[in-house]
Order: sequence, then structure tokens, then C-alpha cells
Amino acid sequence: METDGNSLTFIALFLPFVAAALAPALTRRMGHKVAWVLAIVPALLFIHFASLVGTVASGEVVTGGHRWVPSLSVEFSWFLDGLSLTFALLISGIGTFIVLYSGGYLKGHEHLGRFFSFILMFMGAMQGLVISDSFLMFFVFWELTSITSFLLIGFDHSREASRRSAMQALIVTGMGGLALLAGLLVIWNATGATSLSGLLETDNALRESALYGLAFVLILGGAFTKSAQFPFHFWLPNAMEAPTPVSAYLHSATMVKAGVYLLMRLNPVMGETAVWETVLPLFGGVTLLVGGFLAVRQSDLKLMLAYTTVASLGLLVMLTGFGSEHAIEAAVLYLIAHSLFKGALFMVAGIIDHEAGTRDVTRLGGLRKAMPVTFGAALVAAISMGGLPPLFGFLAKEEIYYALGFASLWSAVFTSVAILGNALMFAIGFAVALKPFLGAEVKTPNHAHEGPPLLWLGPVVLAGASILAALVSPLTHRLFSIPMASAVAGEPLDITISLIPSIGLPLYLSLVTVALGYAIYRTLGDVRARVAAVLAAIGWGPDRGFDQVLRGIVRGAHGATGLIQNGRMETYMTLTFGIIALAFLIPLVGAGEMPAFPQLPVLTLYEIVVLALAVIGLGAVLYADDRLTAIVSLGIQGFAVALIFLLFGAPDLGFTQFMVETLSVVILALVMTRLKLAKSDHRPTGEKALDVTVASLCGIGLMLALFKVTEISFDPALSVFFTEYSRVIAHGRNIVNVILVDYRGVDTMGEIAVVMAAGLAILALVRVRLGRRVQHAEPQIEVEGRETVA
Amino acid sequence: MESASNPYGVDISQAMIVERVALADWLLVFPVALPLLAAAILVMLRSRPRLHAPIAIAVIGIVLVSNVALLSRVFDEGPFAMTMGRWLPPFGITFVADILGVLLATTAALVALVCALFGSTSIDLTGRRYGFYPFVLLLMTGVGGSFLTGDIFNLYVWFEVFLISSFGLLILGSERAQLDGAFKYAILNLVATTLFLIATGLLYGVFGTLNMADIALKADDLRDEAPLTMLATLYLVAFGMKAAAFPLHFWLPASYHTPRLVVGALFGGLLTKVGIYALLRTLYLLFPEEGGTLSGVIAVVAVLTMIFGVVGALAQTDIRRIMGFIVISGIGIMMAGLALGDRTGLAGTVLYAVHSMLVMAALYLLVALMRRAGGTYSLLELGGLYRSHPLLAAIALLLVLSAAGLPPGSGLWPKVMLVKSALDGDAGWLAFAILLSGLLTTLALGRVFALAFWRPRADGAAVPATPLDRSGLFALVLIVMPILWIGLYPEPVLAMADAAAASLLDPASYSLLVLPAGGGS
Amino acid sequence: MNFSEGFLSVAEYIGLILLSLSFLLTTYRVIVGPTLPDRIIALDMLVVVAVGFIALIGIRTSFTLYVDVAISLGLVGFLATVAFARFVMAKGSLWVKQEDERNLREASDD
Amino acid sequence: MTLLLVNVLLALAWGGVTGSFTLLNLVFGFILGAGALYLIRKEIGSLGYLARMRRVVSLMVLFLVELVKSSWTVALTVLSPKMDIKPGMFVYPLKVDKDAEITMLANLITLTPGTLSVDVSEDRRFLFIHALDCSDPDQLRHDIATGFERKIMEAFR
Amino acid sequence: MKTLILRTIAPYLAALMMIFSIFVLLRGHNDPGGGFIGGLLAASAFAIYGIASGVASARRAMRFHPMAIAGSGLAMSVLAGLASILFGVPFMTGLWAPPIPGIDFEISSVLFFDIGVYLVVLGAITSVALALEERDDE
Amino acid sequence: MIETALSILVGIFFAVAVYLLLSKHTIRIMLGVVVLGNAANLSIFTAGRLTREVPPVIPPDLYVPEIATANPLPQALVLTAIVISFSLFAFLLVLAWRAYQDLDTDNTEEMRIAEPKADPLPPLSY
Amino acid sequence: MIEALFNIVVGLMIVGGAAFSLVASIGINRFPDVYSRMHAASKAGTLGSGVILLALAVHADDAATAMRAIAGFVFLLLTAPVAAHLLAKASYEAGYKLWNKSVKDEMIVKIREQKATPQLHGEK
Ligand code: NA
Ligand code: NA
Repeated sequence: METDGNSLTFIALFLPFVAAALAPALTRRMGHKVAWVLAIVPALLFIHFASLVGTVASGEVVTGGHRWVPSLSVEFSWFLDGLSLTFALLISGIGTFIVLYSGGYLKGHEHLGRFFSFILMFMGAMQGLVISDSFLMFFVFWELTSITSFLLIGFDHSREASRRSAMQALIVTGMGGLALLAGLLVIWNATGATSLSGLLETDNALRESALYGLAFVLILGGAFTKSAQFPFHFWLPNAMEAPTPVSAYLHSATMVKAGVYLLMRLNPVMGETAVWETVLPLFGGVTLLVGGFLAVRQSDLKLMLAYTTVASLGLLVMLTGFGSEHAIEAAVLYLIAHSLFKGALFMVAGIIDHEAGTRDVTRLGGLRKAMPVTFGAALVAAISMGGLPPLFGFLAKEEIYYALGFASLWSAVFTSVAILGNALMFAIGFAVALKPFLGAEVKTPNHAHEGPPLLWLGPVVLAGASILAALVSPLTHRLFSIPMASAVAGEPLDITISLIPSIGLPLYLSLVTVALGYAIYRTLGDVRARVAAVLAAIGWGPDRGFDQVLRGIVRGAHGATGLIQNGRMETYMTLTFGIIALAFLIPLVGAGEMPAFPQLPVLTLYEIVVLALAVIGLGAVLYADDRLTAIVSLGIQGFAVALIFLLFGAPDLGFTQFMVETLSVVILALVMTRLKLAKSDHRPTGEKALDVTVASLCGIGLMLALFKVTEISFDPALSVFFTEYSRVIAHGRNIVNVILVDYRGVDTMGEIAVVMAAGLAILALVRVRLGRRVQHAEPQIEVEGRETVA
Repeated sequence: MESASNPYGVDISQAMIVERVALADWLLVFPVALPLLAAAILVMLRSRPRLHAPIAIAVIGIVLVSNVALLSRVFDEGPFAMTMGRWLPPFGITFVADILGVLLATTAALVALVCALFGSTSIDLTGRRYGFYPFVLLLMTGVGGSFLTGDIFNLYVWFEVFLISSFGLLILGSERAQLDGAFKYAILNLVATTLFLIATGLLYGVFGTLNMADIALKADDLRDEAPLTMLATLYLVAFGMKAAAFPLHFWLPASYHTPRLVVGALFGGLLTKVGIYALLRTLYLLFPEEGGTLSGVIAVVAVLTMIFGVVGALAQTDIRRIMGFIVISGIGIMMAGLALGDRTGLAGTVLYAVHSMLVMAALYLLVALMRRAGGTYSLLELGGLYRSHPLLAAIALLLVLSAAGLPPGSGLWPKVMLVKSALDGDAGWLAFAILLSGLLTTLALGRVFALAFWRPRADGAAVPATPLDRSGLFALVLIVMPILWIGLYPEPVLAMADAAAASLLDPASYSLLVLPAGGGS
Repeated sequence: MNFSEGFLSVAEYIGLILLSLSFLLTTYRVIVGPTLPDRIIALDMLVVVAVGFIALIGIRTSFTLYVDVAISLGLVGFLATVAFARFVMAKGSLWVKQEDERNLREASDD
Repeated sequence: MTLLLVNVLLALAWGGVTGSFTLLNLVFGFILGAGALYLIRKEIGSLGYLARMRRVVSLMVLFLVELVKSSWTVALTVLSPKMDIKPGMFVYPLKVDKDAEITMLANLITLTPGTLSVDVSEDRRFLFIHALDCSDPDQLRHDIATGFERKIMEAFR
Repeated sequence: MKTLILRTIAPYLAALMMIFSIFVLLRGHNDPGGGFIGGLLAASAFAIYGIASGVASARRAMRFHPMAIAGSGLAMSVLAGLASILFGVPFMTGLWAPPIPGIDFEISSVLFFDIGVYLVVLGAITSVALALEERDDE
Repeated sequence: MIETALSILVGIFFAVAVYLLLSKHTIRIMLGVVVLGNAANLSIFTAGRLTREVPPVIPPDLYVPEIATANPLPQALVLTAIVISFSLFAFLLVLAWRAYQDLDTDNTEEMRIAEPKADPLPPLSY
Repeated sequence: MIEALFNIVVGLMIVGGAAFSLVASIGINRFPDVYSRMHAASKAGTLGSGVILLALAVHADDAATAMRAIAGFVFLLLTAPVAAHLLAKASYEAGYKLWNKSVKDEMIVKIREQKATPQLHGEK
């Protein structure tokens, strides 16, 4: 292990965020040219990571970290091996050109600064994601990529489509993120590892754990949503609502690959199991085909590319899942190739859109003269995408066919899938790269000409990189492909494929692919129509399903909430008291806390009369047929209670109860003079039955509780103490009052606070009144001097 | 002093604490005594409402500082107790400064300070004359007292103090909707506190004591003969109602959107959390075994609450009402930790409580400013705020993320802890529910963001960039800072939450702290 | 216990019984009304009887502290009656009408 | 001067109520009484005291006798198996004209069973009285005029 | 209310009730009574005064706004509790001055606390009663 | 066991309180509040065990009472509770009146301002 | 001896007072209308309880208690007639009629006068 570059990596993790914070201010000052300044940041990152390539290529791993949340065993730690370093290089490298490209593409946009800020934040998040070591740090950055992409997709927020796509991406990837979190925590549980590097050292622990299945499903939930695997693929094409630099960066080269990264990262500890090798290829294959077919239908350049991206991601997942050495090597090579050519093609599509004013492939043609540089870059990228030599894509495609072959029926199926998928991508790639440039000139909304270097620099460099990487393939392999593939496999691998084709099955398969692809390319118009017809016949897709689900949720929520929180006090009260009754009764019955049959009391005649008085008073309150009678009757039960207190040695209580009961009646009478008086409380029979039941159960519950409590022998220690010291230390003979003002004076302090607050609140109620009976729409601002009496 | 207070020659050490009290121990009293005194003085200064805001803000600020000092002392040197009136515990009322109570009290003071600042411009002179600041101070007194007292009946009293002050705040202004909301709020809360009172009466009848530490000591001996499960259930229902747990939550959505929003912020920030706090205390300190019996019920309630809350939020058009339901959803999440009952889960609940106090208050303040910027509370009409008020939008986004438990908000960490705890405890379904509620919260609040901020206004007109009042925005920024801080560097608060959880799981040490002699009775 | 004490004790008990009966009878008037002032008078009298009852308990228990309870009750009981009288003045005419109607209805029921 | 007297009386009452006639307690009672008088400062007219003590006592005696007598009558009425009453409302023309005197007269009339002061006319010239036995209102008017009213005028003028 | 009899007698009754309320307050430590009951009695006195002589004259008799009285009571109670900070004893510890011969009650922080209770109850309840009566008078 | 009698009485109080609180009419709910308070107070009083007629007051000539007195602590608790529930009651009553005044109803069924019946469906778009 | 005499006097007063209260409570049930019931309530009732208070005064050991009991009696005498007056006046003004077998109603004139005057209630 290597811990060199510790502090630099630490700085690298924060640098993009610092730049993001500064971007708006800088942009305000420098305009779009700020791109040159801001691009220094990813460039520096690239240089930093490039400096580590040698170390990593020699088989070492660069790690480092700081304490972060030790209470939760969360470190702020990073881990650079072949896999993460390659990703980091792609992110920072492509990121450099994306920043530049953005400067050209959004020149003059009023929120350019904000855009830079978002895209730099995203860059920081993505970079953090791939080099994180600790699980939670990984998760945090994972979620940050979702959130920043939400902001970027919704950048053009005044359009509903943008907002919809942003929400869609947030929800779908958010859902995956939560699955991922759960998955990581399950893995933590299963293996005890809290970091990726720690996990990789556990070998078979996870595979052999009973939690493997759960972890697998959850991790796949994260990976598939992020990498737009069927049936979660729909958000990605919709995300094309984002400005093109975003599509080029997030939705081709970086973020969508996070899912693939996750699968690759976990392959050494989760792969090579039957489910892994079944589920991943299956979903990957389906995604490849779905992506390919849907791409054919499109005529929008970006959408065509988006669907091929879906297809490519399917291919990568399929390969990763396949699990063989060649499959992993193929996945690694294809991932690198795809990042380069897809990034370039998206930028090309953006340039065309920017310069010609449309991205509709059917309305474009003959731009090669006006935009030669762009055309060159597009052509090179398309060739790579088509898997033709001498580009890196060719190496990848050859390796794919090596990996799949026709070894078994299982692999034969996937070989066919791969051929079909690659052919479709071939066709689309060339459609994007050639159609707008070749043929007769078509009149476009804008008069097209070559864009500024800020725009074409990116595609050119990426296209060049595709060539260069292929030309020096042994070096590329040694520095990037082999360390990465080894990391994915969890064991040293070797990659030897080069531009010099060896005659064999892979080459034949490539030729078949090219032939098929060319055929599709030639008949693209027909195919498009036919696919469109098929899709129209199906008439439904997960994209529409998303809307339906969402509306369903909102409607359902509205209905359900209206049912429960229905605004009716009666419902609230009945339910509440029903639960209170159960709270008394269930434990008494269920937990064996039922009281024994209580001893019957011996009472004097006048005690009986006083108790009876209370009951009579209550009955009178219940049966009173007007409210004033009820209030007067209320006085009876109140007096009876006071007399009970007096009879059982509580003069203070009786005293207070008399006063309070009387004052209650007084206030009732004062208030009643303002109420219109009508007879009331005739409840329908059913309701009455329910109310009586609930009320009786509550009453019985409390009665039984008191039976139970009073049958226990009582510990009078507190009162003995109070009595003992009431006079000799606390200077008072009235023990109750001594308790109130001394032993438990704090209670009384709270109590008078209540009294004062009640007085104040009542005063506010009585005095602060709306002068007129109008509903004020503006509750924040109150009219002065509403008070009538000072 | 000694001779004056003891003219009868009684050995005072049998009844009273003889050691002198260090001045630093008074930090334990200030969170209750100072706001109470200030409230009294403001009521005396009724006719000078202009003095109210400065005095109240100053006093709350002092309390906050004193709380922070108390927190750092407790965290460094361990908990301590003070028995009021010098009477030996369990005879006097004991206040206990343990990490759980002090952490929550400190957060509460911060929320109160922010709301007091916010109110200094949003509450007019009539509102002040009729008690806005006294009510805020009394609310703080009640909440602070609840967090610090070690006596169950005293807890009831503090509950009533903050309840009545919440009534006062709720009706301030006397709009029609306020009166309706306040009526439901008041009656249902009265039922809850009365149940609390009845349960406490029964508890006293069983144990003969009110000091929580003393009860905890005695519970084991009485476990066979006393109806402890029933008592635990009664407390669960009473505090569940205060916490607005489903299906005892009705009062909250009926009322929280009706008062001034700064009041909503105070309520959303403080009140329900006191219910959660009380549940933690009763179920883990007083009835650990019975709480275990009830954990299944609590877990089901937790799930229903968190899902119902967020479903309710999705159903609303009025952004104020959305926030009410979001508050409820958070309660469900805290109850999940309560049901799980391991150290991670409890720490998650405590941390979530801190997070929720800050975020819910901030959300209500945000709504107030959104209303001021956008002119309406209706999601059907709001729009265009992203363009007109970018700072507000940024804060809104951060709060949305916090509430949904996403980075870099403060909600992430407690949620991680709770999910971890659920998975550790083989309660995968609980973990699933927590995550699902997080997702739905993202949806509900994400929609608010998309509709109110991103979407242009329906009439197409640009929203004027009305300058928001300074102190309001300042207050919001002030409360957002700790939210972001917890999101990025949760360790200090998390460590405290963890320590609080550890102490909750060790009721014996609490008892030993309060009753060094092992109980006087 | 000598004769006079015994006599007193019996007298106290008889007094309590008589007052209890008085309570019941007065309560009966509170409940049956028929008019609002009838109920109020009866409630007022209930307070007065309670004053005597408390005084009697004071004698019986020799805890003379009850006398203050009795006095205070007399004072606030007066307040209640005043408040009710005020109410009758403000709203009484409404009640007269309602009660007349009810009495008529009851008369026709018989 | 009268105020001072009333205050002293209040202080003595305080001493009686608290059961302690020490100087300090009386002084305290005096202070309390002064406070109470301050509260009702608007209502205090002039009241003569000591000079009329004898006549006041005479009034009280008359009242007590009347009280017992008529209580007995009412008790008999209540308990008689066939209740034979002739209630009614009559007007009593007042000779006293000071508020305090009118009030005292009305209250004494009320306290005496069988009669009940219902109201004083606006011009304070008439007292409306309800009597359980109103068969001979003139007799009732005469009894009051020569009884309570005359004694009150003797005592307070 | 418009009645000569009540208006004439109410002030005296009110004064008597006030005195009695103070009596109940001061002896509360030794016999039933105390600040709360005393306060209620005092509030009843003002309520009767208000009903009989009009709210305005009741307010004039009080001089201070009843809520201000309540506030001063609460402040007094809290300060009585806080006073113990000066003596190194916990909050709310009773501090007793040497007894004064001839006076039934002892001067102490506890007494001030109870007086605070009295004032709070007096102020708050009176405020409510007068506010409600006032509405009716309109 | 006098406690038995009072326990039954408390049960009745509680049941009546609940029944009144389940009414739709605010004034009846207010009556329920008063009865509920009494139920709670009596239940504390009963749970603290009962003693006949001996108040917890030390006679002037003693330092400590000679005979067993009623348990003073529940009395103090109930006293606090009475005061508190009275305060709350007073507030609620005035609130009910104000609600009646401004909402023109004393029927909770018709008090639907805060949560109106026709609650609009939130927007389904984005 | 004095003690015994006091005891007997107290006992008689108690029974007498209580009996008077009982009579009063019978009275308010037997009398035909609200006005005649007031006679029972405000006098017989007051007297009954008053006598018991006086009994307490006689029975009390110390002067202070005796004084307070007498003060209580005086309070009763002060308040009871006022209460009765208020209720009677209010009832009459509200329109509660006298018993239909009443022999006279000379107050009806006054009510007619009042109805003619514009302000019915209100102090100001
Ligand atoms: Na009902
Ligand atoms: Na209560």
C-alpha cells in the first residue's frame, strides 16, 4: 500500500467545490472566458492523478484518509487502484474539456456562473465517488452526483420538460441511492467491513453470508438505476433536457458509469456467483437491445446518442456480469473507449445544435464544409463507436467477441445480443457523425459555421485520444487497462489485444457486426418508421408509467389523507379516546395486570350522599336538555368533588375546588351571555352507541387501573419525610402548603407561569379581534391598533 | 444561615443537602429561571412593546450561551444534578443535566433565538403587546424545564407551561382559521396532558415517589405486582399524542399552518420533540422491560407515522400544511429508533431530534419568506422564486435535502444510523420504511422546489425580486448554518447523541447520579 | 365520653344527615328547574348549605381551619349568583320564551 | 375623620380575625385597612359611627327578633301540609333617601322571612317588595315604616 | 349592572374580601390557604367590584393593568427562588429571617414566593374577568 | 377500602367526561373538559390512598402530628393540577366563544376553516 | 360544667340549623314560583347555615376562630339578601311571571316605564 500524495488527494477532493463556490463571482467578472481559468482545476486534478499512474500500474494502491465521524466508524478515506484511478483520470480529463466546452456553449447565458458552479460541484462529487474508500463517504458522493445532476438537468428550469426530467432523475437515482445505502449497510453487517478496501480484503465473506442475496438486490438497485438499466433506463434520455455539456459529461462519460463502477468494484467480492452471472448479463443484454432499438427511432441527435448510451451501459453490465477474464477485459476497454467517443459525439451534437440551430437529424445535412474540424472529430469518434480500426473502440469490440464467443448456448445468446446491439450502435454512430455533414446542404435555422476553439477543442482531443490510445495500445494497457481490469477481477490480468487483428472468430463477428450495422444505417429511415410503429402499438413505457405512478401517488395521497385527516373533530376525538381505552384495557388483560375483586367499602350515610351528589350532578350534566341547565348542574358535581376532598382530609383541596368550580361557573356565565343559545346534543343512535361504548370503556379502564394500583401496598416515604420536617425545618404547619411553596416549589412556579400565560392568552383572545368580519388574506401583517381598550 | 433555618435543633443533614452549590451548577437552573423571569418582566412592560424584542433576544441569547457552556461541561465532565430547595433527593425536585437533556435544551434555545429574531420584524406591535415574546419565553421555559427535570410530575408541569404558551402563540391574531385550528389543537392536547396527569397519578400510587431515578430503582421490586405495562402504555399514548404519532397526530395538521409562521417554526421545531424526549425518558429509564414489550407496537406506529406523514405532505396544496405533515413523518423516524432500542438506533433518534428541531423550524421560516417573496402559500400559484430569490432557493434546496436525509443536509446521519440499527436488529422492514419515507420526502419537497422555485409563475409574469426583510433572512441563515455543519461534520453532535444513547441504556447510572445514597426511601 | 360529648356527637351526625338531605332536595330543584332562575336559586342555596356542612365538619373534626373554607365559599358563592343574575338580565328574556314553549309542550303531552 | 375611624375598626377586625392583638399586628391591620379603603376611595361618603352605636344595637336587636319570628312563620308555612299562601308584589314608598340607608333597609327586609326586596325604582322613591303573604299590603307597609325604616333613620341621622 | 343595592354594598364587600384574601395568603403556610386561594379571593373581589360599579372604576381602583400585576408576581416568585444563589444553596431554597414577635408569619423567601403566587392569580384572573365583563358592557 | 368507592366514582367521572368530549358542540365539550379535570384530580387523590377527615396540618403545639394524617403529597399535586386545568379551561372557554363569534357556529362539524372540506388537489404537473 | 353546657348548646344549634336548612330545601321544592322559592332559599337557608357557623364560634377553643366564624355569619347576612335581590330583579325584568295565583303585582307599572325608556341595560 502506498500513502503518498495523501494531502494532495485530500486537496483534490475539495478543490472542485472551492472552484464551484468561486465560479459565480468569477464569471460575473470575466464572462464566458472564465472557462479557461476554471478548466485549470480539472486539469490540475488530472495532473495529480496522472502522477499516480506509475505507482498504481506497478500494482500498488494509493490510500489515505482522515478521521471524520469516528463515532460511526466513518472515515474520510480514499482508495486509488487501477479501477478508481482510470475513472478519476476520465473524470478530470474529460472534465477539463467539458468546462472549456461549456464556456463556449453557454456563452452569454445569464446563469453561466451558476452553471459552472453546478458542473464543478458535480465533478467534485463524481471524483469523490470513484476514489472514496469508506462506504458512507462513497454513498455521500454518490448522492451528491444525483443532486448535482438534478440541478443540471433542471438548469433550463422554465421548461416543464426540464423540471420533469430533473425530478425523474432525482427520484429514480434517489431510489437507487437509498437501495445502495441499505446495501452498503447490509454488507457492513455481513462482513464487518466499513470501507471498500476493507471489504476487498474479506474475500469470500460476503458471498458466503446469508445476507448476500439481500445485499445483491440492494446493490443492484443502486447500480441499475444509476446506470439506467432496463427497466430504469427511461430517465436517461429524458435527462437530455440538460444543456449539452451536461449530457456529454454526466450522461455519457461519468455519472451513468457510476453504477458500472460499483458493479466492477464489487465484482471481486460479489461476482462469480450464479445470481451475479445470470442477473447482470440478462438485464445488461435486455438493456443493450432496448437501448439500441429505441435509439433507432430517434431523430434528435442527442436522443439518439442517449439511447445508445443506454445500450452501451447495458453492454458494460452484461460484460461485467459475465465474469470471465476476457469479459472483464472487454468491459474495461469498452468503458474507456465509450467515455472517449461518446463524450466527443455529444459535444459534436451540441456544436451542431449550437451552430445550426437544430439537432434533428432529418433536418441536417452537408455541414462538412462549414464545420470541417467538427466533422473530423465526429468521424473519428463514430469510427471508434462502430468498432473499426484503428481506434480504441475496435480493440474493445474485438475483446468483447473474444469474451463471448460461442462457447455455450448461454454465451451464444449473448453473442447474438452483442452483435445486434453493436450493429445498431454502429448505425447510430454513423448516423450522428455522418448524416449532418454529408450529402446536400440542408437549410438550417441558423447559418452554420465552425464554432470557436472552446467548442471544438473537446471533441478533437477526445477523438485524438481514441486514436492515440489505440495506436500505443501496449502502453495504454500497461498503464490503464491492465491495472483496471486486475482491480475488477480482483487478481492480476493481462491484456494483449492490439490493432493487428488476429484472424479468428472475433474478427468474423466484427465483420458481421459491421455488415449488419451498415445495412441498418442504409435503411435507417425505414427502420425508424417501423420501430416507431411498433412502439406506438405498445403505447406504453416506463416513462409514461413514471408519470402515472406519480400522479397516482399524489391522487392516492390526497384521497387517503382526506379520509384520515378529515377535519372533523369528532373523528379525531373518537379515535383518540378509543386508543386511550385500549391503552388501559389491553395491558390489563394482555399482560396479566387485572386487579383482584376489590374489597367493598364501608361508608357513612353522609359520605354516600356526597358521592351520590357527584353522580347526580354528572347525570344532570348529561341529561340537561339545555346548556345552561348543564352548566348549573356542573356546579353540583364540582361541589360534590370539593366535599369529597373535605371529607377525606384535604381542606386545601376542597377550598381550592370550591373556588375554582365557582369561578368556572362564573366564567361560563360571563361567556354564555355572548353565545346564541340553542338546544343541542342530539346524537344519532349509531353515533350515540359508539360514543357510549368508547366512554364506558375509558371509564372502566381507569376504574380497573385504580383498583389495581390501590391494591398494592403503598410506600409513604415521601409524605413521612414531608411531615417530619415540615415544621422543624420548613417553618410551616400546613404540610400541603409547605410542599407547594418549598418542597416542590418548582411545580408551583410552573403552575403560576401557566396561570399568567392563560391570563395573557385570554386577554389576547378577547381583545385582538378582526375589526370587520373579513377573512384576511395577509396574516403576516396585522393592522395596528386593533385593540379597543388600551 | 444554618442557625436561622433550624431553630428546633434538628439534624439538618438528614433532610437537606449540606454541601454548598457551585456557581457553575446554576447553569442548570438558568434555562428555566431566566426565560421565566424575562417573560414576567415583559408582561409587566406590557405597554412598552417596543422593548420586548431586544430584551427577549438578549435573554434567549444568554440562555443559549449558558446552555452551550452547560453542554460542554456535561460532555467533558459528565452529568450532574441539583435538587431544588436543598431537599435531599428524592424529596425535592431534582434537575438533571445529562447529555440528552442538555443537548436538546441547547438546540431548543437556538431555535428559540432564531424565531425570536425572525419575530422581531414579522410580529407587529399588537402581537407583541398581546404577548408574543412572553409566550416565546414561556414556551422556552416549559421546553427547557421538560428537558432538564428529573421529576415526573414536574415534567407534567413543564408540559403544561409550554402547552399554554403554545395556545397563546397559536391564537395570536385571531384569524378564523386560527380559532378553528386552535380549538382542535387545544382540546386534543388537553386530553393528552390529562392522560399524562392520570398516568402520573397512578404511577405515584404504585411507587409512592415521583423522582424518576427513584422510580427506576424501585421498578424491579414492583415488577410482579404492579401494572407497569399499563403505565408504560399510558405514557406511550400520552407522549405519542404530544409527539403526534399516528394515529394520535390529528391536532398537528389541523393547527400548525394556522398561526404566524414564526410560531409554526417554534412549534415544528420544539413541541413534538419534547414528546419524543419524554418517550425516551419514560420507556428507557422508568420502564425498560415494558418498553421492550411495547417495541413491536412502537415500530408499527413508527412506520405508519413516517409513511402517513409524507403521504399527507404529498396531498397538500398549501406549503404550510405540507410542512406540518413533514414534521409528522419525522416523528415516525424518531419512533423507529425508539422501537429499535439499541445504541445506534437511540443515538440516531437523538441526533434526528436535533436535526429535526433545526430543520423543521427552518422550513417554516422558509415558508414565511417564500410567502413574502411569492405572495401566496398555494403550490398552484407559487412560482418563479428561483429566478427572483436565488439565495432563498439555495437555502430551500439545502433544507429539502436535509429533510429528505440526503447529503449535505443534517438528516443523512441520523437516518444512516437508524437504518443501520434496523438492519442490525433484523428489522429490515423498518429500514425499508425509513428509506421509503426518505424517498417520498424527496418527492414531496422536491416537487415544492420544482413548482415554487423552478416553475415560472402561471401568469408568466416575472416575480419581482422583493427584498426580504433582513432580520428574517438573517435568522434563516443563522439556523441553516448548524444544519449544514451537522451535515458536513456531524461528529461532535453525533458523539453527544451517542453518549446520550449510552446513558439511556444504562438507567442504573442515572439513578446513581441522582440518588448517590441509593434512594432515600 | 360523657353525656354532653355524646350528645354533641349524635347532634353532629344528625346535622350531617339533615344537611345531606337538604343537599339532595336542593339538587333536585337544580335539576328540575323548571326556569333558569329556579336553578340558580337552588345552586345559590346549595352553596349556603355547603357552608353549613363545612362548618359542621369543622366542629366534628375540631379542625377549626374549616371555618375559613366556609367563609370563602360564602363569598365566592355570592359571586356566582351575581354572575348568573347578570346573565339572566342579559339573556333571560330569551329563556323565558323557550321555557314557556317547553312548558306548553309538556302540558299538551300530559 | 370618619375614614380614620373606619380604618381603626378595620384594624381591630383584622386583629380579631387573626386572633392576635399585638401592636405590630394591629399596625399591619391598619395598613391593610388603609389599602382596602384606598381601593374603594370613590364610594366612601360620610358615615357616623360611635354616636349612633346604641341605636345601631337597637336596630340589630329588632332585626334579630324579626328574623327569628318570621323564620318560624315561614318554616311553618313550608311544613304545613296544605300550603296556603297568597304571594304578591307591592310597592313601598321610601322615606330614607341615602344609598346606604336604602340598601340597608332593602337588605333587612329581604333577610326577614316573608318579604323580599326585588328592586328600587329609578328615582329611588319606591321599593318593590315581594311578600309571601300579600293579602294586606298596607299592613306590611306600615310595619316596615314603623319598624326597620324608623330605626334606620334613628341610627344613621 | 344597574342596581343601587349592589352598587352600594359591593365596594365594602370587595374591601372585606381583599382583607380576607390577604389573611388567607399570609396564614397559608400554617393553615389552609396560601397564595393561590388568596389570589382567587382577591380576584373575586375585583370581579364583583367590576360587575357592580363598572369595569372602568375597577380598573381605576387597581391602578396597574392586572396583567402587569400578574407579571410582577411571577417575577417576585422567580426572584425569591433565585435569591438563594447569593447563599450558595440550590434554587428555591427557603431563606428565613429571624422571626418577629407578634407577627403570625415569618419573613422569608418562601413568603415572597407565595405573595408572588397571590399576585399572579389575582392579576391573571382579574384580567380575564374584567376583560369579559367589559365586552358585555359594550 | 374507601378507595374502591372512589375508584368507581372516578370511572364514572371519566366516562362522563369522555362522552361529553365526544359531543359536537363546543359548550358540551367544555363541560367535558371540566369533568375530565375532576376525573384526573380524583384519580390522583385516590391513587395516593385515602384517610378520613384528618388534614395534613400540624397542630400549633406540636412539631410533628401525633396521629396519622391524610397523605399530603397527592393533595399538593392535585392542587397544582386543579389550578392548571382551571387555567386551561378558562382559556378553552373563551376560545370556544371566540370561535363561535367568528365562525358563526358552535358545532365542530361546521368548524372547517383550517381544514376546509373542498381541499384542492395539488398540482399534478411539474 | 361550662364545657358540657357549651356542648349541649352547640348540639342544639347544629340540629336546629341543619333542620332549618332542611326546611329551606323543602321550601324551595314546595313553593310555587321563583319568587316565593327565594324566600326559602335566601332566608331559611342562610339562617340555617348561619346558626351552624355560630355553633362553631361557640365550640371554638380560641377567640380568633370564634371571631372568624362570626365574621362568616356576617358575610352571609351581607351577601344573601343582595343575591336574592339581584336574582329577583333579574328574573322580573327578564319577564319571569309571578305565580298565577299571586294576589298582587304592583311592580308591573315599573316595568312598563322601563320598557319605554330607550336604554335598558348598561351602566355608562
Ligand atoms: Na360523537
Ligand atoms: Na390538565
